[in-house]
Amino acid sequence: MIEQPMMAKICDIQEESPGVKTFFFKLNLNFEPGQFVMVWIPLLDEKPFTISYIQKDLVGISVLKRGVFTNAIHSKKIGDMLGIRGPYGRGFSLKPDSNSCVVGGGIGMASLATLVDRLNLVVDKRRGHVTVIQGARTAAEIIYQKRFRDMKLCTEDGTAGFRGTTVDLLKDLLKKQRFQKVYTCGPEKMLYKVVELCGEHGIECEVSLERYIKCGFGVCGQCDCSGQRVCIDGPIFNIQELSRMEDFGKITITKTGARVIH
Amino acid sequence: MIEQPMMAKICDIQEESPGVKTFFFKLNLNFEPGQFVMVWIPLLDEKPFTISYIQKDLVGISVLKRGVFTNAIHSKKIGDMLGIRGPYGRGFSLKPDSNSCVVGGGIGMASLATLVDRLNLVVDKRRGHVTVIQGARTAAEIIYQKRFRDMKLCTEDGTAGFRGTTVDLLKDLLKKQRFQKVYTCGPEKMLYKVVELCGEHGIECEVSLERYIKCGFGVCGQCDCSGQRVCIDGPIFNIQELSRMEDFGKITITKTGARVIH
Amino acid sequence: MSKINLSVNLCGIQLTNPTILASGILGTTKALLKRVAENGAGAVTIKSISVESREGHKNPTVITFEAGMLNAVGYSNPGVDAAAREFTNLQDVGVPVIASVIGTQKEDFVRVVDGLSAQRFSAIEIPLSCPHTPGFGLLAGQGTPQATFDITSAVRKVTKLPIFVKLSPNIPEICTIAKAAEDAGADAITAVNSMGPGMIINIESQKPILSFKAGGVTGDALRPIAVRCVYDLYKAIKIPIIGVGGISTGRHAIEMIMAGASAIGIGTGVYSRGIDVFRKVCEEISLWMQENGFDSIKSMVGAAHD
Amino acid sequence: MSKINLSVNLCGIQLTNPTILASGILGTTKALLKRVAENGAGAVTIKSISVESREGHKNPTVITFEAGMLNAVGYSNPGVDAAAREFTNLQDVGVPVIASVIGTQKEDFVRVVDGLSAQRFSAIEIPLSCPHTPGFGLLAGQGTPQATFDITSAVRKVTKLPIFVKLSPNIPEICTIAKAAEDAGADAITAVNSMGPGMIINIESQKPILSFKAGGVTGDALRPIAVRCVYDLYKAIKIPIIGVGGISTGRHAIEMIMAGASAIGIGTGVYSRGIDVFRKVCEEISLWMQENGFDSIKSMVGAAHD
Ligand SMILES: Cc1cc2nc3c(=O)[nH]c(=O)nc-3n(C[C@H](O)[C@H](O)[C@H](O)COP(=O)(O)OP(=O)(O)OC[C@H]3O[C@@H](n4cnc5c(N)ncnc54)[C@H](O)[C@@H]3O)c2cc1C
Ligand SMILES: Cc1cc2nc3c(=O)[nH]c(=O)nc-3n(C[C@H](O)[C@H](O)[C@H](O)COP(=O)(O)OP(=O)(O)OC[C@H]3O[C@@H](n4cnc5c(N)ncnc54)[C@H](O)[C@@H]3O)c2cc1C
Ligand SMILES: Cc1cc2nc3c(=O)[nH]c(=O)nc-3n(C[C@H](O)[C@H](O)[C@H](O)COP(=O)(O)O)c2cc1C
Ligand SMILES: Cc1cc2nc3c(=O)[nH]c(=O)nc-3n(C[C@H](O)[C@H](O)[C@H](O)COP(=O)(O)O)c2cc1C
Ligand code: FES
Ligand code: FES
Repeated sequence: MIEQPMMAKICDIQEESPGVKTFFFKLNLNFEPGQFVMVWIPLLDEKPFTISYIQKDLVGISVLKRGVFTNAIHSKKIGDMLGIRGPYGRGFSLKPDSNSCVVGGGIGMASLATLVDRLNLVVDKRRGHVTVIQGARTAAEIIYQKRFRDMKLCTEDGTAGFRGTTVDLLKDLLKKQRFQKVYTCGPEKMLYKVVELCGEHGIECEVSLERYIKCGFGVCGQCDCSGQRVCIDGPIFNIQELSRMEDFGKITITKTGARVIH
Repeated sequence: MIEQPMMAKICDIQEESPGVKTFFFKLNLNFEPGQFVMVWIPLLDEKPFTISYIQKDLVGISVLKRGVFTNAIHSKKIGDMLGIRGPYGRGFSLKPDSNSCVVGGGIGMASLATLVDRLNLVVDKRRGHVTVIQGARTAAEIIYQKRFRDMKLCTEDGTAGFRGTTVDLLKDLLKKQRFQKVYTCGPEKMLYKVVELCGEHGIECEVSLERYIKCGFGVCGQCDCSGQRVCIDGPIFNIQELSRMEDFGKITITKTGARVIH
Repeated sequence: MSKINLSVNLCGIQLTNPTILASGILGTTKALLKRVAENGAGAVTIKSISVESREGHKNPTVITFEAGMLNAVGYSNPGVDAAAREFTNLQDVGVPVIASVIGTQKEDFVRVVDGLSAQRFSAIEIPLSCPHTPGFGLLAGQGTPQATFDITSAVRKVTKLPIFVKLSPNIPEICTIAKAAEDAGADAITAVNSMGPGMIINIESQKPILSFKAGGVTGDALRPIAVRCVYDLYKAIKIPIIGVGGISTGRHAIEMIMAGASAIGIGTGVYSRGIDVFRKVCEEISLWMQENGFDSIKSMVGAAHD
Repeated sequence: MSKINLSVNLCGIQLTNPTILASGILGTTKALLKRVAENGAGAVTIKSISVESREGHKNPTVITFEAGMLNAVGYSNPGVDAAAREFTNLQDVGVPVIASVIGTQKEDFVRVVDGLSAQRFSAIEIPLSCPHTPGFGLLAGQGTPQATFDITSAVRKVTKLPIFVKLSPNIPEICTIAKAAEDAGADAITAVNSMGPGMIINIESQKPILSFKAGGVTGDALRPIAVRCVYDLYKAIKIPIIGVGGISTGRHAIEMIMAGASAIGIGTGVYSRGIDVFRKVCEEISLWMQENGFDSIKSMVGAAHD
């Protein structure tokens, strides 16, 4: 494989929330839920994003407006081009014969969206069920409102669904039902708590981590988390792996390579 | 494919005549009769030779002692190594359902040896027959004495077989029998006459040409014969192709690129 | 084939397409030049010619590796007199023929240009950049701005044909040298010659494979370096650039053109894609231009610059 | 694995095998160094450290092409103070750790060496040869004999550790520069850094892909050039050479060793064969040595020379 971006034309744009837009491309990507692609704007920068939609030859990325780069993406129109390379990394490993819970916080939900689609496709209805928890600060930030069958919402301000965090909601659910597996993506503090909770309950858990990505294919060492390269050894790690990764939930590494507290 | 010599150990040496030795190697070559390999002696030179024996994983090259390089090969002992790259070129196209005549002059016989082996294997005995003509200056120069079923000899001095040239002998044979195809290799003057004769008789003919070989894979242009690269377009050419090659039988190109009369 | 117009005007020479056979590949005889023209080349370059005939290095002279080719042919050629006899009636070739002229000193270049002047060459290319032939190119110090200026000036005095000065990718100051050539009256820069030299050792025999031990690296390995040279040259000089190095597909050719090349040379591509690489590359360029809305080669030249 | 002894003594540093992680690949954290050591490397080099922290170039910083890799990372690093905190208790890594030290002037090199002096590094490598970072290496004129002598001498005064001077394959006078380093007290030469720079243009967007536009070429494309550099250096200098450039198999490693390298560095091979490239290369070296009757790495060093 040659690790170079291919230019893809934006063929549709969908607003998911005031801060999040999904950009669609006609592209054939051999993408597994949990993987990511590098999105390039020539002369500007290149950053990692998940594929959040796969429909036949149509793929979409859902982008939260945050800084220079995501603002630049948001300013793109239908017909504009973006460079895409990948997919990269190790995806989720599905456990289709059981109840699972997918827990997304904020834009982390984008990384879980194709996983939910896939699970709903492969889970044997008699043996398992997929529950989705989406957490946001406030109702306006909820995305994919009508996309999934069983999605429970929670907001910090209570403007939609459960008032509280995804972790609170998951704790609540666990009182009533049992999950064999939890998949989660979101702020690392949240991930840490979800993992803790799953550990206490003896539930399998897979987490999608974020670190600063440069190469995306395992050579630059920029995305290190305790000796694991998030870009190629991850971004999906399971609970056993995370237990050996001291930095998880605590330390991240910046663009310069400096360690900073999470 | 990577065009680099692989070192092969000489596992046997066989004397074919006072001037010709065959060197055997354990090598797996995907070799077609008519093709050639480049033989390398490190720090000395690299020159083209035909594979003259193929027996399971054993291949042999028969080398006539002529100049610096072939003398150096002749001084090699069992256990010594030679570099081999190839095979190169386009081989003979077999016509197995008919009578054919294989005409070899001098060491040209080496280029035809695996062809005769192959023809004897594939020719339907009820429909065709393989006649071999080997010409040499004198009896001592005859090689592969006992190798082929029906081999007719001719020598310039009459010390073995017919007295005269291969062309004379072929002419003679043609009075008595019909060949559908003639394959030939030897001095170019002889090849030219064989082609002429075949033309007159309307016989298909394939010829193995020699030109100075450098790369062996079609880039250096050293082996040109009227716009055909002997190394890759040949070394086997048929009578139609030869009719469009003005240099055939007349002009050859030296190591420097100069045209000289054949 | 589509109806895209691939024609190029290079220093007044009209080419039907931008692909040129690079010097040293197949350019030994007029018959081979003709064959290459029939396979789609827009122009062809002969193998470099010196005053006297040269046997070149012993074999192996050309080998390949995972990323390209390694060669040290050593400028084998029959000398100017024989070359003048070989390359007569060049109109038979069907496309413009470029003479490649080498020498150990500037007087040699002049003598070869003189000796070939009766033949219908369309341009004179002077490679000052071979990395593996003692007495010539880099090994003779021809890759300095001063030597480049001197040799180019000397050739300029004896010919009215366009002069292409061919440079090495090795030299960090490639733009300075190109400017020296431009100042001396060169009409175009050919960028680049083979890189290095490099060496490949056969480990079983513990010996370098090439008889000259080291040789120039060409093909895929060279392409990014060649593209960067052309990109830098495009900013530094005003005369056109012939981009050479690792081109074997239409995409490669377009990349080189966007870097700043007005035409492109192909050498190693003859190995990797066959003698009809010229036709293939042209078809690929046409198709891409059609799909991407370009209608002339000229409109793509230098497009990668801000 | 066979019982062939792959150990190497490099300037007094004992390595269990000759493979070394090259600088700039995975050497950002101690945890990654340890992981590489567990994957079979005989020694590891950290990513180059400067006085102040650096963000480096924007993305894309690393891409690949048919023949290797192109990178312009731009020396991102957290600066010497953070590095000194990161690389404590280096004995945990399990193999010798080489510090890579950069600077825009010789005083910077000294400050970084000083700043790291409390940590248990086994050697100091100074790359004077990066082709794509303004202020450093070739772009700061550090690739001249004089600059090499000056910087090496300055570092020599402040450390007793072995000093490895890392050179560029671009510079025709590589041997002169290596001699300058040797004269200034260098203990080994690391040959080579990435080559070029090269450039790759995306033709649909008509733009160079790397944010810095040009970047260093590494991997297969570089190997023959690196082998030739090492071959030439082996004749020119007396101190040992660490051969780096395009090594991803045991055969490549042996080729480099026969050219004259006492140990070999691996960078791009981590991409092409995975993080366990070190173990794979060692196994391949062992097997080949066994089949070909060699019993020590030392006996192969320089074997390709007459
Ligand atoms: C594997 C992975 C998948 C991701 N998927 C998505 C997604 O589907 N949708 C989405 O909106 N965002 C996603 N992100 C986050 C996204 O990459 C950042 O939001 C984006 O890079 C911000 O760039 P900016 O210039 O707009 O903001 P900046 O102001 O530059 O950065 C804001 C924050 O984004 C992060 N960031 C910036 N650059 C990078 C980088 N090169 N690598 C990793 N993180 C970076 C940092 O945490 C930084 O603090 C993903 C990140 C990773 C690692
Ligand atoms: C396709 C092909 C297959 C051949 N097969 C055989 C074979 O099976 N057995 C055999 O004994 N010989 C074969 N030859 C000829 C063999 O290559 C020469 O005999 C050998 O190169 C002579 O080298 P030398 O140094 O001993 O003699 P030199 O004195 O150097 O040359 C003697 C003659 O050999 C020819 N020759 C030399 N070098 C080359 C070269 N690089 N390429 C082509 N011809 C050359 C020239 O005609 C020269 O005049 C073949 C040649 C070709 C082109
Ligand atoms: C076998 C071979 C022979 C060459 N001989 C010459 C030569 O005689 N004169 C010259 O100017 N360049 C010579 N070159 C260099 C090519 O013209 C060209 O500049 C180089 O190969 C880069 O292009 P490529 O990557 O398309 O091969 C030679 C290259 C090869 C591979
Ligand atoms: C992504 C990348 C980053 C690099 N960063 C550095 C660096 O910081 N310091 C340095 O001395 N060399 C650096 N190099 C050069 C390598 O250490 C090595 O010399 C070069 O890659 C050639 O080896 P290879 O072909 O095995 O990759 C880098 C190379 C790559 C590919
Ligand atoms: S981003 Fe380069 S190693 Fe992960
Ligand atoms: S020997 Fe080079 S083209 Fe035939």
